[in-house]
Amino acid sequence: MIDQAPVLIIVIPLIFALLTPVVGLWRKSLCYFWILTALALSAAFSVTVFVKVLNTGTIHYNLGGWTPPWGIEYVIDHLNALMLVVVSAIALLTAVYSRKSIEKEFPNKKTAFYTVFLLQATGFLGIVITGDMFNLYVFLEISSLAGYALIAIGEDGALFAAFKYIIIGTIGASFYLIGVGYIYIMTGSLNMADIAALLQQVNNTSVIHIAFAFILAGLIIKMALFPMYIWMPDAYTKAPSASSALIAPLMTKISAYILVRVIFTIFKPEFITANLPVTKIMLWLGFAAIIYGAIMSIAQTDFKRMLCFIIVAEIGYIVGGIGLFNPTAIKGAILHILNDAVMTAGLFFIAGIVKYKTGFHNLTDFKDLFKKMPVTMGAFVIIALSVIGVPPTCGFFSKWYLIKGAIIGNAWPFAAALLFSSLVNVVLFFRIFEIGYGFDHGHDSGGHEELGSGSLISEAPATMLLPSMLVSLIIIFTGIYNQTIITNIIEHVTPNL
Amino acid sequence: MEVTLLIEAMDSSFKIMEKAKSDSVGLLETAVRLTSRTRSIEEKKINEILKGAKSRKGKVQNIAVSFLLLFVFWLLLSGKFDLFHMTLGFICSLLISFLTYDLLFANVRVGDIRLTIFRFLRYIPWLMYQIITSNFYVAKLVLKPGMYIDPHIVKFRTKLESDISWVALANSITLTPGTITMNIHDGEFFIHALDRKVADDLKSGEMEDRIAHIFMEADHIYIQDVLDVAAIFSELRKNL
Amino acid sequence: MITPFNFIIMIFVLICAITAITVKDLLSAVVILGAYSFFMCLLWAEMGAVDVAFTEASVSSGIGTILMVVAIIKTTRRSKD
Amino acid sequence: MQTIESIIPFVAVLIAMAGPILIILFKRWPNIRELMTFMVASVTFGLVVSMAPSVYNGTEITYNLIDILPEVGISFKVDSFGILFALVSSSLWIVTTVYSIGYMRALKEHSQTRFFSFFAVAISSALGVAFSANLLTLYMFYEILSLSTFSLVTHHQDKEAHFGGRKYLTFLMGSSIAFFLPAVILTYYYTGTLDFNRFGILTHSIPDYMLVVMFALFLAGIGKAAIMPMHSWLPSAMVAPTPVSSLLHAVAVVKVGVFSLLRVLLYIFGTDLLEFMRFDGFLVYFVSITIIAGSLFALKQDNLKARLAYSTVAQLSYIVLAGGLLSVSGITGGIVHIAMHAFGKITLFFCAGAILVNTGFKNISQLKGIGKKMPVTMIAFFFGSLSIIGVPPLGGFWSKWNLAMGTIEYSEIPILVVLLTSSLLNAAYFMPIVYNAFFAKDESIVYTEVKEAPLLTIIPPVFTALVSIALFFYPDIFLNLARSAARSVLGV
Amino acid sequence: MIDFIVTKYNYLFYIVLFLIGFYAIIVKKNLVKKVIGMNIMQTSIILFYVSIGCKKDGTLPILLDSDLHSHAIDAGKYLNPLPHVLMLTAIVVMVATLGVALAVLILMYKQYGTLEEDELLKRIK
Amino acid sequence: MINKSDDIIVMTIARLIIPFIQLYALYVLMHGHYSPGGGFQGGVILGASFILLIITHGIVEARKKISKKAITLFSSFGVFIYAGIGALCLILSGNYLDYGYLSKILHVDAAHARSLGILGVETGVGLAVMAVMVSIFINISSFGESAPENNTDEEE
Amino acid sequence: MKFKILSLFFIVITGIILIYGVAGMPDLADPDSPASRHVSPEYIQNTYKDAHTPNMVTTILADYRGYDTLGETTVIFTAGIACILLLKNLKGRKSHD
Repeated sequence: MIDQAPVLIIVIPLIFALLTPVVGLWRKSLCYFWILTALALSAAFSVTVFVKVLNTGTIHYNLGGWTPPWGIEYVIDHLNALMLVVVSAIALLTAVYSRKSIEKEFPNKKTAFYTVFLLQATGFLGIVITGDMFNLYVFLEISSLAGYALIAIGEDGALFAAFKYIIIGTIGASFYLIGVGYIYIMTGSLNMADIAALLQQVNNTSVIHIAFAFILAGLIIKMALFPMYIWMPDAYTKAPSASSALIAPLMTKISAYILVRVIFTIFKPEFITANLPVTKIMLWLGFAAIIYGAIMSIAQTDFKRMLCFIIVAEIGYIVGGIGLFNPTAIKGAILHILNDAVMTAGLFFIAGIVKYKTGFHNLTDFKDLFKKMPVTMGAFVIIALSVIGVPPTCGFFSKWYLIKGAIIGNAWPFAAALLFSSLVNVVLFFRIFEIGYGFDHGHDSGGHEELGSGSLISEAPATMLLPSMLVSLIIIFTGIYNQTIITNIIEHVTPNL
Repeated sequence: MEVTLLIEAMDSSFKIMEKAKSDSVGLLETAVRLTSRTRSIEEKKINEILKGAKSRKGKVQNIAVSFLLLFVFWLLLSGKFDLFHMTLGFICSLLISFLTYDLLFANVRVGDIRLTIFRFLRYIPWLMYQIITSNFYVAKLVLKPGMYIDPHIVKFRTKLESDISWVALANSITLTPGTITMNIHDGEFFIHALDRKVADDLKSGEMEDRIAHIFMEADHIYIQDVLDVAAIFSELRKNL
Repeated sequence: MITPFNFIIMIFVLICAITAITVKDLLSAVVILGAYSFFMCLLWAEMGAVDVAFTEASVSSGIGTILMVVAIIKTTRRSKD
Repeated sequence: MQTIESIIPFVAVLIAMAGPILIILFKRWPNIRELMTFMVASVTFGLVVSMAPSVYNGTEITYNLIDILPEVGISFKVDSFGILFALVSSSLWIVTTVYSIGYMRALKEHSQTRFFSFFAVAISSALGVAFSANLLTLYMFYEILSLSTFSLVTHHQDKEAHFGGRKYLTFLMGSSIAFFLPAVILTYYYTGTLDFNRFGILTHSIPDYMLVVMFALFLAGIGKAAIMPMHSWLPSAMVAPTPVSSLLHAVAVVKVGVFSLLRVLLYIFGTDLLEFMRFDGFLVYFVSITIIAGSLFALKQDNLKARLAYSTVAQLSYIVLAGGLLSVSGITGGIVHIAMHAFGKITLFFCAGAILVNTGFKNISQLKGIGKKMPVTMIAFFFGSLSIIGVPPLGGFWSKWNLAMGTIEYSEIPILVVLLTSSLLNAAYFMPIVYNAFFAKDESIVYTEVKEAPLLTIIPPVFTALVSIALFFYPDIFLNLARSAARSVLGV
Repeated sequence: MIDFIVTKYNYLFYIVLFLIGFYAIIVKKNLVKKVIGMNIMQTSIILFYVSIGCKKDGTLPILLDSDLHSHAIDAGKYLNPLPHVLMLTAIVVMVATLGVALAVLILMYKQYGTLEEDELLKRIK
Repeated sequence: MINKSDDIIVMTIARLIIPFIQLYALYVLMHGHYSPGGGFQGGVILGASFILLIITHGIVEARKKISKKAITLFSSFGVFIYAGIGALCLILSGNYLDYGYLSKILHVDAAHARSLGILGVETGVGLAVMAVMVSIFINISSFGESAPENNTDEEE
Repeated sequence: MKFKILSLFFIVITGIILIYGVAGMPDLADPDSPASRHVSPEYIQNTYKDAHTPNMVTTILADYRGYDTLGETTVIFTAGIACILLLKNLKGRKSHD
């Protein structure tokens, strides 16, 4: 069974998703536990595969028993395995988290929602695990379609946001498809490893350059990098909390993962540096994204919208880090993919809790929340510190590597942008802390409450609280053990430049 | 030898027909009575079907007939006659016939299906002939210098009763150049005709009669039957 | 090696595409899009991709057009561009 | 030099860090809660003291928790410099705890649980800074300290606290992220390590301009040291309750700032490099601006706590002088001033708090004649101010003496003048308070029903004042620790 | 130049269609028009792939009876089937996207009463 | 929601032609091995036949042929057949979707087993595509109006 | 109008880039192009041997690349469920017409 574990990561949630409507016909309330089972199993198999990869190295799995260039294969190297664990874990946490918010936001659509939710997770996992260019497209479309639906059921304005997302997402997918076609016409293969080998001969043709450009453009659209971010803030802001908690951390990060894969596995680094000014472009795009995201996030009054612009900036970190093109920065960028997924998930969890409690997600809705929900806000503080980049949390270390990489690459503006963004994050989050802290401008504080404060506390429901706390713990532990992650996992995927 | 025998047989039959012809009134009355009785029985049956209280026998028969039709269609399509594909075809046809037997035979008088098909096939050449002639007519009409067309809408109530015969009539009318069925509303046909003559042709009701004949609808069709047969035999006799 | 048949279909495809995005009446646009799909599928069939052509004929110019027509009936036919 | 591996430094930090758990657990029973605080503080102090003898004898205690970057981990090292600071902060924590209990109860402050929790976190991070073996660990605890004290500074949650807290955070977080962090990363980039080394880890091979940049970044980044352009958070942070102010200005925050700065200067740059790059000369003159200006600002203040705050700004720069006066006496004087100033200044703050608790007065002009009503407090205040001025029968004398010696040894005579001027200024802004308290009489202010402050707010200042006196007669512990640190740094 | 066009006319044609679709997506204000443009764009990509599969003198990718049992089938005789397979998938993806897009469109019309982008933006505000 | 067509011609012709369309759809589905066609095309044509039924006879009549529940079940089980066949191969100790291993239970050689596997898979695809196409059409067409069978189920 | 010109410009740029890419491609219907040389011949030669199915498209679709097709079916399924999710139970929505 352990040999089959890679495929079970995808197949179990897929089959469970297919049967969710049937379960829903029978008992609506079971759906929640049904998808929880699926995601838990999937996460368990992810961990199994992860451990196996750590012990034995890259795993290849041939679907249908056909050898790679003819059939589709899964290639699970260290990066894949890590991403699988991250994605399945976040999906599981979000699933746990979703219960109450679904019950509140659309109680009569539970079955369909959970089905789409699970399909979304499946799509993400499928993207991560595959070793085939076209298969990636298929799963990209699964996750996109599910994402469109999950976003469209949100609050007022979500429909238009979702429509924009559909249009732009389709353009992105089409660009990717064109890129794959251009590669196919020059190599005749769709398997990533095979393409990587074959590309060596045709590296210098215009077709391959254009193919790379289009794949890059498609991914940039999907990951909402600076000039192409326009679909993102609306979509994630208006989406229901459970959906945004799933999509916002993962969609952009997975696109970033594909970018890493495309650059380092398919097109070798030599191609990137030899032929095109891609790294320069990426670096400056990252720079612009960070600055723009930082500035725009200050201007927001809506918490989720602010988070979206933070994501814009964080994507700038990752892309810029890859654009720096030295091992340290790439290490940082890859680490940041992981960290940012966890952090963003946590932040959107918090946003969902605030929405659940107050009905809105404006910054002002945080008023006095420190008093009302100390545990939630404690988790929030830790996550926020990680976004800011305070040492024991994981956000610090990716930033550390990125800045060091920027110094190595003599990219001082980028380093400055990273610091600038950190400062802006300080401003952003401490603004919220201040609101949540409840400064009383009217009258001097007296001893109005001391021991009776217990009655004021109204924590979020356990299903929402637990994932948030877990995320904050994960943040701290990844921070402390980041060296383990880097030496055991990320070093294996960082190319020798 | 055989020819003479045949002629004799014909002759005798012709005599019978002559007799019948001379005795036509009584015969017709009997025929009408007969048909009306059978028809009332049939109508009851249809009503029952329409009401949903289908008799088991009718259902089985419907399924069987539609299965046969579909299976033949399958064989035509498939062209593979090995066991595996035949089985597939069998299963598929059976499935579809179970699913759609009430669609294919919604308003058809069960039991007359073979005759209907036969008559329908015989109707086609006539229709073709009609189409060709009216084609020429319309072409003449259009090509003549000066506009002689006189478009107008003819409305008439048909004596046909089942939807399938309506459709057959409507399609026949539409197929014939110069006339187009615009709408059917509760047995009233609204037809756009290009010319007075075309409309008159339509109103003469020959086409309607023939279609009624196919689907065994209006009372007089049985008379028409008898007349038909008589005509055939008289032809035969003349030739021999 | 532009075969004349190929070329003719291409012209049709092009005309349909341009018309579909310029016609102001959405219903017409959608129906023209169906025609576009159909010509496209002819083109593919001509190029030997029968399976793709078949699928396009049934999926895109069939179901796709139906869906769009229904959607337009449910919403509005008018458009400003 | 011997090195032993021991988990004690980590445990000390951890226990202090775990204090809040106990405190929150017992939040419904204030007495048990405060007992817990007290116990945690005592245990921590005990642990620190237990390490002191071996360190005093020249052993270093190290402990590596976990590697978090290549060659850099969360690791602890207790050397003489660190233990000095740890001793000061952990002992004063106990005193401050006692004092806060009295203060908070007397004023019936809200959210006391939060207050004590964050207090514990703040002290534990100060200990962490003291024990950190590398720059990253130091940076980490430095940031935790900024964050945990934010809640303390804004404890009142009113408008003033809001703006004070905002300023506090802007300066500290802003400077540490914008300047300190890049400086740390640059150090790591050029040397590949961040471990403190007594000869410094930066070398001449690094381009000169980069050294200058790094020096500037460190100087600006360690905003807690309150050197002149970065000082203005300190007076604004006065909005905090007095125990917090005493914590900020005497024990944790500012001392962490100067401690970190000295650590960086002496153990990252190294005395050789400082001398070679002529950073020492720059530093002493740069810092002496702060010394003089801080004292002058202090003269102007009417608010007692604000005056103390500006005094702190000035005094901190004394300590920083150690990084510029690269001689045994100079460095010893600077280091020992951490302890001396802490005991002196905390006495002053305790007294200010006691006055506030008792009378509600915050301004100096309101204090005329108060010495008659609250003699014990004001006498403690008197001794505290004497210690700050550096008058012989008090501990402050030793640090000033050593610094003065240092200026002579290092032949920076102008700095000696600065030191003396500053001492005069110190006297000028402290003595009038004491004088007025005892001898002046203001008819407009009538202290009705004013008696001595609550006992719990009196004992601590008296105790610290006594310690200050004791330190004059028995300064050996601190002096020797500081001297050994200075010797090891200078390699003599 | 002529040679370029003649040898690659299909690719050029696909680009023209792609740009038409792209134009509709970007410039047209009506959302249905955008969907139409999306459709055209995706179809053009399918055309591109199908063109990849072309092979001179190749026949349909269905084995002739004569080749069924022969061991060495001449691959040059048949078209390249792989792009066709890929495009089946792409077509299905296309119609799936269309379905979701239309669902969103209808909902939007119910909610805001218009399908023009500019009016919609006004009404959302 | 779509009501019964009032045009008798359309209705009748649809009625007569639908069985043949459906049979043709199944033919396309089953003969994907030899001629163009397969699950998708067959499924779409099958779906189209039901859509034709809905358009001509109204949704109420069409519901008798294919109820809401049936659509849900078909779309689920259609894909499930596909994934299930793959999982069956997994159980039979092959890789996922390795139909060759189906020969263990079908008692034919691997190549035939693959052929049969393909057939099974195509059937699943056909069912799913049919059900989903009908479901999308019904959803889009009956949008915003009360469903004819409110009582059957609230959700699906 | 400015927007229109800008987007036209953008589209033209895209077109030029695409055409530049086309310039390097093998000729249309070139039997020696990599796409016809590398993987597809094996499909053509083995399809009957492996799966007893003359239609290569079907074999590749359902067997060699069967996983793609599974994904594709899932796409359709997703679309169906998505429509159900979006269009069900709309009592809460207000309508304008």
